[in-house]
Amino acid sequence: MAVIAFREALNQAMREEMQRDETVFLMGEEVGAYNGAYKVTKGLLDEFGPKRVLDTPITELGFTGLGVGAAMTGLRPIVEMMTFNFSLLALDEIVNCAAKMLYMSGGQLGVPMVVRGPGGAGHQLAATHSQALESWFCHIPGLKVVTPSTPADAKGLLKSSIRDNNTVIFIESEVLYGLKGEVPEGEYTIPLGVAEIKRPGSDVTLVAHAKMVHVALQAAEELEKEGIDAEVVDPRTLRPLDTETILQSIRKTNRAVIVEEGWPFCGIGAQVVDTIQHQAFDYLDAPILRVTGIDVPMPYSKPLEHLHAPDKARVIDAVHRVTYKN
Amino acid sequence: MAVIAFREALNQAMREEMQRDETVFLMGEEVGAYNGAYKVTKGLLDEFGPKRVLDTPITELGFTGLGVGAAMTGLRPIVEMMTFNFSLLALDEIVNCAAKMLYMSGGQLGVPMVVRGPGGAGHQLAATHSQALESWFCHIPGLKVVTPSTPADAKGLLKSSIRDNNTVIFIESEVLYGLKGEVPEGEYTIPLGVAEIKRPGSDVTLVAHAKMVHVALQAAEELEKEGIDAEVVDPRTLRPLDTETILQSIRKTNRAVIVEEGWPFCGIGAQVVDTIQHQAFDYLDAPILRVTGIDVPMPYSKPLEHLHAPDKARVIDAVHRVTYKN
Amino acid sequence: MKSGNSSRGAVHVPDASVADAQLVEQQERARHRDPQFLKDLLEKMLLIRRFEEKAAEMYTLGKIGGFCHLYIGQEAVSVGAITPLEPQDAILCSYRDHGHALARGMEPGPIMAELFGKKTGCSKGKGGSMHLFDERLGFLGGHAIVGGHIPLAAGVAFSAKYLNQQRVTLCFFGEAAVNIGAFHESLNLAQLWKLPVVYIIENNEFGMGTPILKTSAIRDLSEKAGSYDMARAVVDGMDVLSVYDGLSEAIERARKEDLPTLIEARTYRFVGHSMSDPAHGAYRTREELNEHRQRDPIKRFTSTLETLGIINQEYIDDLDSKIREVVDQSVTFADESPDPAPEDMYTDVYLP
Amino acid sequence: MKSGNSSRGAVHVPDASVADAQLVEQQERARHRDPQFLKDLLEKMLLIRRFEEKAAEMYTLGKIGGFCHLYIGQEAVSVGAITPLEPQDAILCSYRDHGHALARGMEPGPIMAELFGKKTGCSKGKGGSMHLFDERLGFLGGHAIVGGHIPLAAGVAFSAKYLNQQRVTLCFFGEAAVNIGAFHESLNLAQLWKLPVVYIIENNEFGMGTPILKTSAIRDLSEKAGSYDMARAVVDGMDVLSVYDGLSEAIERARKEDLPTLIEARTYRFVGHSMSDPAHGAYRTREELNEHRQRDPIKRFTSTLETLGIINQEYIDDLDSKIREVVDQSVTFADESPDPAPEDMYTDVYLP
Ligand SMILES: Cc1ncc(C[n+]2csc(CCOP(=O)(O)OP(=O)(O)O)c2C)c(N)n1
Ligand SMILES: Cc1ncc(C[n+]2csc(CCOP(=O)(O)OP(=O)(O)O)c2C)c(N)n1
Ligand SMILES: [Mg+2]
Ligand SMILES: [Mg+2]
Repeated sequence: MAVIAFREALNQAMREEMQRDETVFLMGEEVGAYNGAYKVTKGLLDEFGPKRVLDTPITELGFTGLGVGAAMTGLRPIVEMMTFNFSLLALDEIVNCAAKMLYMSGGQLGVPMVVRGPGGAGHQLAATHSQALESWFCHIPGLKVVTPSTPADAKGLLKSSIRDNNTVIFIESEVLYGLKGEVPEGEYTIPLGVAEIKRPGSDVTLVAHAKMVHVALQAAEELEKEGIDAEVVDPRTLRPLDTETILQSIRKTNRAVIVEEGWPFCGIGAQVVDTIQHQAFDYLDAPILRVTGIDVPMPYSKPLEHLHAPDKARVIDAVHRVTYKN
Repeated sequence: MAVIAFREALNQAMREEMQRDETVFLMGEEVGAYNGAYKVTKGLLDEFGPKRVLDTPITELGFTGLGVGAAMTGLRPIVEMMTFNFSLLALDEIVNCAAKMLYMSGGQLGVPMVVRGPGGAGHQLAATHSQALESWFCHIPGLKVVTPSTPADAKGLLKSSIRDNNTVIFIESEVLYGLKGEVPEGEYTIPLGVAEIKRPGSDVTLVAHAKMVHVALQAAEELEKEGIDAEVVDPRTLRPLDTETILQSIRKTNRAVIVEEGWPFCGIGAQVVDTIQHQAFDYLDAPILRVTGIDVPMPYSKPLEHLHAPDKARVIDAVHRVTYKN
Repeated sequence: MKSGNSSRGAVHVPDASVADAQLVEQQERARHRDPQFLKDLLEKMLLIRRFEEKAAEMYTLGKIGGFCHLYIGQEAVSVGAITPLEPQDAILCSYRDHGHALARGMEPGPIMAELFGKKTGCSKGKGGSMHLFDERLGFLGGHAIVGGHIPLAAGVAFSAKYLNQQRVTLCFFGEAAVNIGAFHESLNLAQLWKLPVVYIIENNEFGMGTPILKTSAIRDLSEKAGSYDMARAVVDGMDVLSVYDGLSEAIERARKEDLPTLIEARTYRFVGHSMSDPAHGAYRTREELNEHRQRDPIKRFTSTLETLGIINQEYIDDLDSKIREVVDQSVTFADESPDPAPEDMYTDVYLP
Repeated sequence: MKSGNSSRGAVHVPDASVADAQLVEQQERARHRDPQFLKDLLEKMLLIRRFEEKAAEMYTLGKIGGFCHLYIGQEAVSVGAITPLEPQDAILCSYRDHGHALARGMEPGPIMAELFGKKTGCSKGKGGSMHLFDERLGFLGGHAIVGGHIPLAAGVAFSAKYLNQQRVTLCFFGEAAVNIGAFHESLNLAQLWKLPVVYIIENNEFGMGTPILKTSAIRDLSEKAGSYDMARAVVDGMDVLSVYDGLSEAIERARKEDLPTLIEARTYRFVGHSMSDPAHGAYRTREELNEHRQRDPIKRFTSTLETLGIINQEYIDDLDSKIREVVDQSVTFADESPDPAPEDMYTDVYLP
């Protein structure tokens, strides 16, 4: 298997799907001549030309809506949000048009579109540029939400998302773009809605997505030294959520800690907790704990930014509490 | 106490606060000459004139942002969303500006603004016009979220919201506008963040807000006949949430059903469940169940629309399950 | 009405002389055209009028729910604009969409059934009055969020160009929608990327209860095309032939040159904003309304065709009863159709 | 540069003769003005230049994080625009805000401290480079979402009128921001409601790596004011006096008549979009950049003042070392300042 960066895996996925299917095209700010603000779309303009790789004006609402219209009529747009923070301007087109068109038209008009780009905090980008908005998109029927944590997942899931006949919100972690990992050679896809056990364990279940998977894995390593064997479940797709894989893990470990980068109140972790306590109530030996971003806007200051995000120590502390080790 | 309609209670609250404070002004689509799409702002233009009651063009993003700027510089805007569905267009101004300005400015610039209007389903308004979006707003630090269920609460809470120094998202249920109820004579306010027990009970706790409070109360009446004594807790404010009142109830009843009109996945109910299982785990005799809107866009068809919303029967069924009565 | 200069200032109310002039103008336009073509235009407009009158009736009977926005008074716009289209062309419009659907040739039955929320409706009873769809006819909605479909139309035009389909897209919206950001972003994109789309502002002078003077800093809306270097035109929305001619030009520009056009159609709504809004009172007087009724696009076109000897009273009566018959049948069809089944709630959320 | 006609077509690259002409033009403008006034303009521009050079240095040393957008090349715009303001006036701008903050008279120390994320920063270290604030000076940010502050500025102007404060609001944004919906919605509102706000497009020809030709269907951006019947002007953003004169007029219109203006300032960015973007390579050549450097607003103004005998080399050297001193002190201040305490994370989320 080749070892490539997360960024490159995404690039390969788009390249392969654009080669495979003429109707796939890419648009967004700086995706073409500039090769992408984060270089994820590098070389695509050169290979596919300006007809299929379009630099847009700064009009998130407009070009996302344009993507919806194109998707209603035979194309498969990949719409890049330079960062998902800017998708706040496009939500009407995503929520009222993309997610509902099939339903409102009585099944006549689907919207096979991928909206992708980086989400979450980067390096001191401050309040407006550090938001993890996946929990919002998860709330909306008609959307699918994908949040990969490794280069291999990124490639396989993005290819599936592009082929999916529905609107897929594909959120990448800016800080993972440089992450290297093994990626299978050649053509492959990973089905949406299927979680992966990133680390098997028997004492406690850690549910984490995107960059938090790595925080959970670090914590699991530490915990191993104290003899606590943590299982790390990465849903990979948040909507539809692979509840069965999560529940199986709980039935085995009887304890869970949910880790997410975003704000706690009404975050995806609360939904995971609800699902678990509802469907595995009798298996729980302790309350499910959540480790989340702090419930305040993201500060610019580097030390404060670091305190804002969940880290190994906070995960370990939560595990100690659910295992009554403190 | 006078018996007045929900609509009239809101109107009184705005009228009294505008009389009390020169810096309060109202803007939105049709709020002036037309007296409001739902007549909530009736007579305010006549009493306060065009300087303080402004009909806006259809520019949710623009006039909400204008409200934020005004609130940063000495005014207290009441911004009416003709329906909260249209607030999807204004979210960047609400989430990136209103909710974060105080933080980003290091405490220099607060945004004392109320964004209010009807939310939730009406009478066959279909997918784009029937959304209950409170769970989204609840996710955002910097915002407060209020969802009154009675005329008295509507008046007291709106007055407090207008006086609050932060941005308050005040969501009214369109179908409650005609609801009549007793409202205290004269000047009074209800503090934000304080729940109310709408019906005391000992066997099971029903947590419901806005119009769902009435569904819960109907269910409680039915249940009484079978000897099940349900307590109905109305948080009234969803953010900040009065967790203590909810927990006290759980410690007493050991069972809970959370009712909400919105979609289930990542809904406010999931957060309430998380809070309860985390802080009252040992008091729970059964998994907490949720009764929510169906996880699909709202259909136009009347029979389907009725099936979509939580009703008495579904609440009763859930209570039977948490009390093991079936 | 054609030049915008005179149009700044107070809301335009035509006096009788103007009305006469418009009549003459229309006769000039009608002369030397195929009589059958002219009769078809009249028939389509009348069908819309009668359908909407029936819809109003059904709404008051409680058979139609939700918001129901009627098109009475504006028939000449959709008929004049949509008639020049080819079968492969596409249409998007606002919630005030019954007229456009009928003008495109959608059957009255499935439309009425949709208003009734029935399973046989053109959107299976899931969309309702504001969300009519017929993909086979390129009728891509019926959109209820003001301005929300303006970017979609650019996207539909983008597909057409990308897939080389010679397909033109028409996008209709009201004059109050031009103030919203989506309009600005979309028109810039349409011109920048040379998309075959025609944007039609149906200026009926009010957005709900608000007159255009209170919502737009300029009165001559087609001037906004200047911000995008886009071709523009103003047509008399009460004259089906003025609309037809203006659109034919714009449609050709789109089809031949892949260039967009912004068209303002000056029209007027003879009914309330929706069924829950009275025709006059809050924001316009009965007198104002009645003066505008003199411009009734159907009355005017009827008398033009009579004057030209193309039709006579007998023809009109036959046509009208034939159309009433068709509309009644649509009600029967809707009445006799079943509601969606409970399980239909869960379909059409995701495609496999 | 003042008339927009010539400006459609290819990206404007000035040749030497043009540069000379501009020099002469500026000398004409400078003649008969108070020498001290002219010297102050120069000092402010030079302060911004040196501050930004130092910020670049500190960023590469890792003392500044996040996105850091420098203002080098555009100094004449903020200095020329902000100098005519009164103390009660307000300013909002984009993330490229260091120059505007300094032009408004904010202390370099607290600004540098903010870039360092220190507690003594003008936003307590919570805002960072993109979110500078000083409420006392009417400096209302520093906004990082493109176009997001355009409606805010209308609101600030609304307050001023509502509270009768004789306060004018300036709102700065880049040429790529004119395409976004917030621009369209806000300018219509500002004209419709007659708000005392001046909108200034800083046209530096690129939005990140994208030239204006690829993002706006028209090149002469001030033409967009036509859609709102708004007063407009084009100023030479490389000539501090051209900006000063254009703004003085617009500010007076706002203060005396409560009327908005849209101004396009033609300028150029001599550095990368942000510290993570090279000055040339991807989207412009070194040659193109160097040609534009001939228009350096500080070089030009310096030689104008020299030619007019208002300053000499010695004065320039003294001024420069004085300013470098001030900038160094700002670094010392920032360096020696404490980080915010952990508990500061939780403050300023809600007001009591
Ligand atoms: C974004 C948004 N804001 C508000 C509304 C409520 N609304 C529906 S129609 C309408 C008036 C639109 O007027 P116009 O665009 O002139 O079209 P007309 O109804 O006259 O055909 C308003 C405010 C909406 N549907 N969408
Ligand atoms: C809504 C939004 N979309 C995208 C971005 C990312 N972004 C930041 S600056 C910028 C370019 C803006 O160019 P311009 O308006 O010309 O201002 P300049 O940077 O040239 O001063 C972009 C695309 C953003 N901050 N906000
Ligand atoms: Mg209208
Ligand atoms: Mg620029």
